[in-house]
Amino acid sequence: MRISYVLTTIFLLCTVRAADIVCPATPPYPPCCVSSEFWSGGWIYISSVAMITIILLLSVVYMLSKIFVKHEWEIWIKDEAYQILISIVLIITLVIVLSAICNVFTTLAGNDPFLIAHNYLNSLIWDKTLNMATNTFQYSVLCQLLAAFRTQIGPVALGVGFNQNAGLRAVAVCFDFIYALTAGISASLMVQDIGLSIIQAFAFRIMLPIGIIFRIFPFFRKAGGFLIALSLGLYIVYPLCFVMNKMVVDSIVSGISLPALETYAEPFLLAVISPFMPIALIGLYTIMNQLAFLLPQALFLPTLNLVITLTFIKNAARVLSQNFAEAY
Amino acid sequence: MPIVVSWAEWQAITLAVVSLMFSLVSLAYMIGTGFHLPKLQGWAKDELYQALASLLLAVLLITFISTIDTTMTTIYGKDPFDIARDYVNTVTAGLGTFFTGFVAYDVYFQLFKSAVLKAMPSQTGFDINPLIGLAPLTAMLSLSIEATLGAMALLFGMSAFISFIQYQLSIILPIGMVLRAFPFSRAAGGALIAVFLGFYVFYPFFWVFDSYIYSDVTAAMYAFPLANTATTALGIGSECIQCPMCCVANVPDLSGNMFLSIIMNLTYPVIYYIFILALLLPLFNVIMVLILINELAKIFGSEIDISGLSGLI
Amino acid sequence: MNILRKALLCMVLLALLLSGCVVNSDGTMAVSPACSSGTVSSGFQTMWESWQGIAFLAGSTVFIISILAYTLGYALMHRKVIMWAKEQMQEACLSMVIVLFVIGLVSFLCSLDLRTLGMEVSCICTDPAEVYPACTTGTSCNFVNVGYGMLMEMYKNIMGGFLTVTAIQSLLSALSTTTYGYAPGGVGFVVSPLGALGDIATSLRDGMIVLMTSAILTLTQMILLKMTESLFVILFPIGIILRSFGASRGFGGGLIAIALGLFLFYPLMVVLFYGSVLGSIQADYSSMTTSLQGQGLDASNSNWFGGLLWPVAGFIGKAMVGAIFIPILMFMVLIAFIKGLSTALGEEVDASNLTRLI
Amino acid sequence: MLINGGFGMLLSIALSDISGGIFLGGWETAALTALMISFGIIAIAFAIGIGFGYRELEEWAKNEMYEIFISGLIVGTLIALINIIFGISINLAGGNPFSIALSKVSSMIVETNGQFLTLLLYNIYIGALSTLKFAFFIPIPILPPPLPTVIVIRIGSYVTPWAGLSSLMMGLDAIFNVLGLMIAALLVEQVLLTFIQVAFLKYFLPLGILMRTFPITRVAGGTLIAIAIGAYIVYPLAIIYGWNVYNQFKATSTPGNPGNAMEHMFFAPISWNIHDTTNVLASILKNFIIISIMFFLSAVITLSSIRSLAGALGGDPDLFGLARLI
Amino acid sequence: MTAAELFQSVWSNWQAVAIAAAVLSILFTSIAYSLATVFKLKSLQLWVKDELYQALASAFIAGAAVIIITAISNFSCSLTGGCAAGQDHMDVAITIMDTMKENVITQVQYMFDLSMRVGMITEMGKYYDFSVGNVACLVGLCSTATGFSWYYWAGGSMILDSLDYAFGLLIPVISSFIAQLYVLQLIKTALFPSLLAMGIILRTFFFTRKVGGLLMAIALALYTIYPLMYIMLQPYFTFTPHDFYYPENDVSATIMCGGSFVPHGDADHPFCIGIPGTLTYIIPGLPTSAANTGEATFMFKNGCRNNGDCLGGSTCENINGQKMCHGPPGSDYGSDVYAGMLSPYNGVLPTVGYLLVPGVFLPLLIILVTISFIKVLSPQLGGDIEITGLTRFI
Repeated sequence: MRISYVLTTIFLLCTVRAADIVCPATPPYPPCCVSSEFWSGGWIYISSVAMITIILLLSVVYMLSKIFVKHEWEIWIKDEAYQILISIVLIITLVIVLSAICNVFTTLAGNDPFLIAHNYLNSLIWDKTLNMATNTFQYSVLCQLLAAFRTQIGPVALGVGFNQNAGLRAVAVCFDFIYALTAGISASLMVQDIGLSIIQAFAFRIMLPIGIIFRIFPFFRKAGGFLIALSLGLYIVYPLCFVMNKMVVDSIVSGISLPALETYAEPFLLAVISPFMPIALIGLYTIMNQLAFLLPQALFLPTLNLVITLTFIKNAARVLSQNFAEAY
Repeated sequence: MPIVVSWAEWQAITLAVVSLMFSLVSLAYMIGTGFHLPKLQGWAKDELYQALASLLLAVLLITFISTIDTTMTTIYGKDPFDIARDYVNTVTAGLGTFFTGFVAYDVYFQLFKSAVLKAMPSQTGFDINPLIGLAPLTAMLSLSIEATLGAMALLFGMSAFISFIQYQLSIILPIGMVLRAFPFSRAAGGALIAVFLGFYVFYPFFWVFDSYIYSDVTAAMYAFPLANTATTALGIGSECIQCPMCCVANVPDLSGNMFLSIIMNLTYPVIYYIFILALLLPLFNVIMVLILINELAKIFGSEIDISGLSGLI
Repeated sequence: MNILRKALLCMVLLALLLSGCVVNSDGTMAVSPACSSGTVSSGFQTMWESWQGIAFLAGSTVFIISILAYTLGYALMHRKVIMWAKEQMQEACLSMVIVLFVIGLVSFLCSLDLRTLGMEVSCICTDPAEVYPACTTGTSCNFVNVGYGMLMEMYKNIMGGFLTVTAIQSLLSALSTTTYGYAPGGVGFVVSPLGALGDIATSLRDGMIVLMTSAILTLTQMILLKMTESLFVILFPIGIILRSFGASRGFGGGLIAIALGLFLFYPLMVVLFYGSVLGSIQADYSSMTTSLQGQGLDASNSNWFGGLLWPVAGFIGKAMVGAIFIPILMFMVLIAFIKGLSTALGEEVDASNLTRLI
Repeated sequence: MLINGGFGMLLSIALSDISGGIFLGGWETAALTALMISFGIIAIAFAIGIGFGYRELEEWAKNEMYEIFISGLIVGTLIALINIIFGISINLAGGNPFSIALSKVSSMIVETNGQFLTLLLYNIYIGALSTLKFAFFIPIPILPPPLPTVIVIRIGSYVTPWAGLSSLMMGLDAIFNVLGLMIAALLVEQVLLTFIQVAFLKYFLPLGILMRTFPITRVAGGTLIAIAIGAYIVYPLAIIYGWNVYNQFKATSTPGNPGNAMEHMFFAPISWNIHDTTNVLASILKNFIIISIMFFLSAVITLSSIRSLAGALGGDPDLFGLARLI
Repeated sequence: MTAAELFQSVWSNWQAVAIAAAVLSILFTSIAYSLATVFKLKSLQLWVKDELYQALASAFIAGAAVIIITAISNFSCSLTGGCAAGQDHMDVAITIMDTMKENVITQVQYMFDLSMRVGMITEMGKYYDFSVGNVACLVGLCSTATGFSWYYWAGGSMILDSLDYAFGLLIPVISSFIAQLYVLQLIKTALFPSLLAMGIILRTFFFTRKVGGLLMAIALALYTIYPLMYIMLQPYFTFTPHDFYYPENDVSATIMCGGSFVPHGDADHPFCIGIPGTLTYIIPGLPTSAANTGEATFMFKNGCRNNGDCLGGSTCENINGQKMCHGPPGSDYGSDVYAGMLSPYNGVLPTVGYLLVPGVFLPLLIILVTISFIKVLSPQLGGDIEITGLTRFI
């Protein structure tokens, strides 16, 4: 009697949880919701049809094995039946555990991980990368302009003339180099941003149901397992990595302070050669510092995200596509 | 009093580390036999072999390196690192003289190119910039100045890398030994030891080999072409028989031939120094060392991820 | 039947704890780097207590389930289940043991003052605003800070070198544009005698770009060093918890390998590798500045090229090797270490694309 | 001894190219010492293997013995093989391929210099012309000379008739880059020829043989031997083949007028025929195509033969990614 | 002489060598086979069997080389829709490139004349000054002269700079057309025959088979794919040069320009300079317009002479003040519509832009296609697949 009591509580727990697993009919969808087609006749209908066809197939094969006394077919059927059972159990646990995990991480991250990731990336692209690029471009144009100023003493035919700030042209070349670098970085960040919104649109609403369907068919078991793992990895782990990036970056911003430019430059005789040089170099110094802050966030952390997600997908695919044959 | 560890004597540290690992493993083995834990005993026995292999490896490496050092010092009077550094410095000095040569020519050509002849008293007459057409020549000279300075910077970097290997890279041998002792970091340990052996022993060896090629080949380089262009510039060379005016170039213009031969006298040895000595031979050294590291890594039991490095090239 | 009830109780407890774990008011988990001012940072301490609870809980639940499975298997004489259960139990014990030692390990690493090991190193001040060696509140010299200090020294030298090269280059290009007119009465020449200096200035310009890139890369590594501490604080606990559950053991092992590799091995290599290069770059920088002050910028004395350009080329070459070539070597060895560690801890970290990336 | 005797038989290759390498105290002694040392190691290993009954060590020693035998065989046949092939290449090229290749490349350099000089003189001419500026005026003395002049008004004008030539000079700069590239490529070929002739058989080949005897450096040694022999034999022949195509198809035939732009050196009115430049361009480009195609083809042929040789000698056929590099 | 005949002449004296080499290698393999059977070396036997097939294949290729080549040339001729007598598809490609080169050079001549006119007028200046007293200001320093100088057309320097830039691109584009022409001629006369002959000979020896196969693949690819690509892309390798006119002719210019001191110095050509106009300008005095004052839009849009002058007999009308000339009814834009320039904007800069496509982009495309064909063909002929770094580009 107690067991039934325990089972009912668990079942209740599932149904309560189940309610907010499925996405509502119309967007905006709450985080981690499986597409509503799951219930409203879309996927359920197909998976049940798939189930019936497989059972039909198995029974036919069973009958044949009896007629032709093919013993190994019988074993195969027993195994397939077992696999279908496993698949169904797997799917149900998946749906339950999924929402629990999702809610936990949402509370952990404080908000929908996708939203945080988008805000983080957008702030990185628009506030940091692109306005730094425009600053760099303006500095470069200014330096080229100043480099062209020429002081002429006496008439050209009988005097001396020179461009005092000709050195600024080299500083302008440094600015152009940084401008090219920032353009590349903003491109890579934008690609990640778009990738995230694609994942949000497709991972749970399309990929996961298809994976579940494939998991049921005997031949597509491995592919099904992989698809489920892929959708899990992309939908849950990948945005969380961005949340992690944001936390890491927020934690270190305060810890790093760099001395002003003057401390390095005992030979600050630059002012002697051209009055505009110190201004340009201070501008270059600040932009170099901003770029140094940007490079890890645009190159190192995205690679780390990729490595973590791929490791999860590889591991989950291996676990999900096991057929637990040896367990019985 | 803080224990002062001078990281330079890497040999002593390696032996200390390896013996420490050895004692640890034998301790584990004793516990295994003492408390009749067959699993621990089996594992310890296997680790014992690995520790033995590491000890043997360390001893072998140290003797191999010291023999190489002694043979080299007996034959050449300096250890390979000093020979390598001297050779790199002589090549850089050679490039320095070419640099000053180019700058000297550049001074004259820039002067001629920029000269504007004004013959316009009270706004009558003419202005002309007679030799502005020399612009392509000064552009080529500026390019060669950049190339020479770049090659010098590269060679300075190489000599810095050589002294980095001599004084600092030796630290990764003890670390490699330590990592090699633990089962899970054996891959990384074996890789580190292969990298150490490759760069500490073979890399300077190839540089010494280059220094011996240098003296022979430079003599041959200077023998052949210079005699040719020098004489032809003065109209004595073999090509000048049919057309005395056009020995350096088949265009009858004496001044043009004269200054072209001067330029060729300088560019020929510079191309030899930059292409062969500053690019080809260092690349040859690095490639050979990487092939050897790949082989050594297989021998030390851990497939080092050199594929990454080859991707780098 | 009490086992079942206990299992249910644990499940509910777990759900509660997981949802209510340490989050501050607006829900974001406050992350603070592992070490601060020479010892374990208090933020990490508190956070680790709560994560420790969860890790123990996860370990005990796995332990209970595997005991259950063991008895079941024993009852049904099913050898495979017994084997599976025994293995899960071992893993649970191992992760619990690791959990116990984490605080000890982190505090040891944070407080290990490298100067005691006889390495003359440059550390950083405890108060981040000040710049070493002018520290008022004292210095902290654990291996992360020492790595950071050394990179800071190198960054200063490269920036100093960059400014000197810019000074020389701007003087040369200014001189190269001077035109001198001698055409009295409209007849004569207008000449720019120092045109050749312009070509030298262009070659110095390439040196400037190399130095600027080296400075940026050095600064990036300083930031990476700081990041590894915070990454360790996030990845390591999650890794341990995931490692105790059978299904996600591989993934957990991978996360632990990445966390340890980044927090432990990377700063160690920075200290070892950069300890060496720093010395030679500092020597070169000082020789360049002395030669600059020594003969000044007057192009009159004879070995002007040798005296000035030689150390400049040397400095650029060494900065290039120190700031660009050696980091590549370091990341190569770091990846080999992480891959080796992760295979041992259970899951092959898919770092293959990392190696392809480099 | 066998090795030294074998070398005596090498008549076709100039002796100076073969012996006299002073690296490690002469390479013949180095090769012998290397063989001795490796024999010693194998003997010890073999003894340990039998003594301790250590099966794999015995197996390894036997295998190494076989490898040493192979190395000795390779060295022996190699010398004979080089001699035969070098003999064929001599009568193919009609003389020592290296000296012929060097003289051909320097003749190519002379012709390219000729084109460079012509274009430079043409460039100087139109450069000077484009900056030529005239000025003149008409004085209007107020009250003309017989009368007292109070003020003199001058009205004048400046004219630079050929300023438009500056665009042509911009175009020619690109052509000078092409010429610079041609001369650099030919100089690199000449430098490589001398380098291979002097260093490859005297230094690289012995180093390769030396490294091939030790087990750990066997693959590297095999690659080195393949590079040394492949380059020494194939590279000069490829250069000579290139020269033949160049000679048959080149633009400059008689010295002095390579489609000489200087034919129109006269004070032309402002009308200027573009064909002066395009003719010079045509002759330069004709040579540029042949020289660059032949430069690329000789690299491909040499590398391809080195790769097949490296495969045969147990070296690393893709030259550790180097093949992919070029 | 078509390329096939050229190869035939080269091959006539090399065929004997190739046949001898093939026979030699067959002999060599048979000896090795007997050795293999005696010593029962399985691996050697396999290797020998393979070598035997290769040797036989080489002998067949050596024998039938000429026949195969003529078959290929006939087939490719049919692809080009028939070649003239004594010509093959290579000559068709060469004529295409030759006409393209000539047309582009005439177009550049038009642009160069324009640049000369613009240069001359932009640098023209006048000065007016006066000095008090009977100072002999005719020669020598007129220190007391005060006055002003005036460059009436200095604004033209903007156009001169953009023309300089255009020429910085045009001369390399001309070189690219000349280079492509020579590459085709070089393949026909020198590369194809010698490479193919050398390839076949080298293929017979087993240790140079790789190199031989590679050379044969290169020769065949250069002989077939490379020219056929030019023939296929012919519409893009055609160009009709056009001169530059003002949108509408300038009445004042007809007086000033009258006849051409500088080529095309006619009334409706931009910056026209006729003999009378130049004289009135050069002679010191009041600045008179030596050039017409029409809109200087020729850098972007090219006008037409009067009606019927736009190539193809078009009609010109004013669209919001701009004289636009259209081709015959049905084609909505100007008459010189050909493969690329489907727009009225055929001034100086658009023409340069258009020429860059056949000058730079298409040759790269053709080279890439040829390299990938070599990569596919080379292994079939026993050649070296990994053509060093080449394969990395694809």
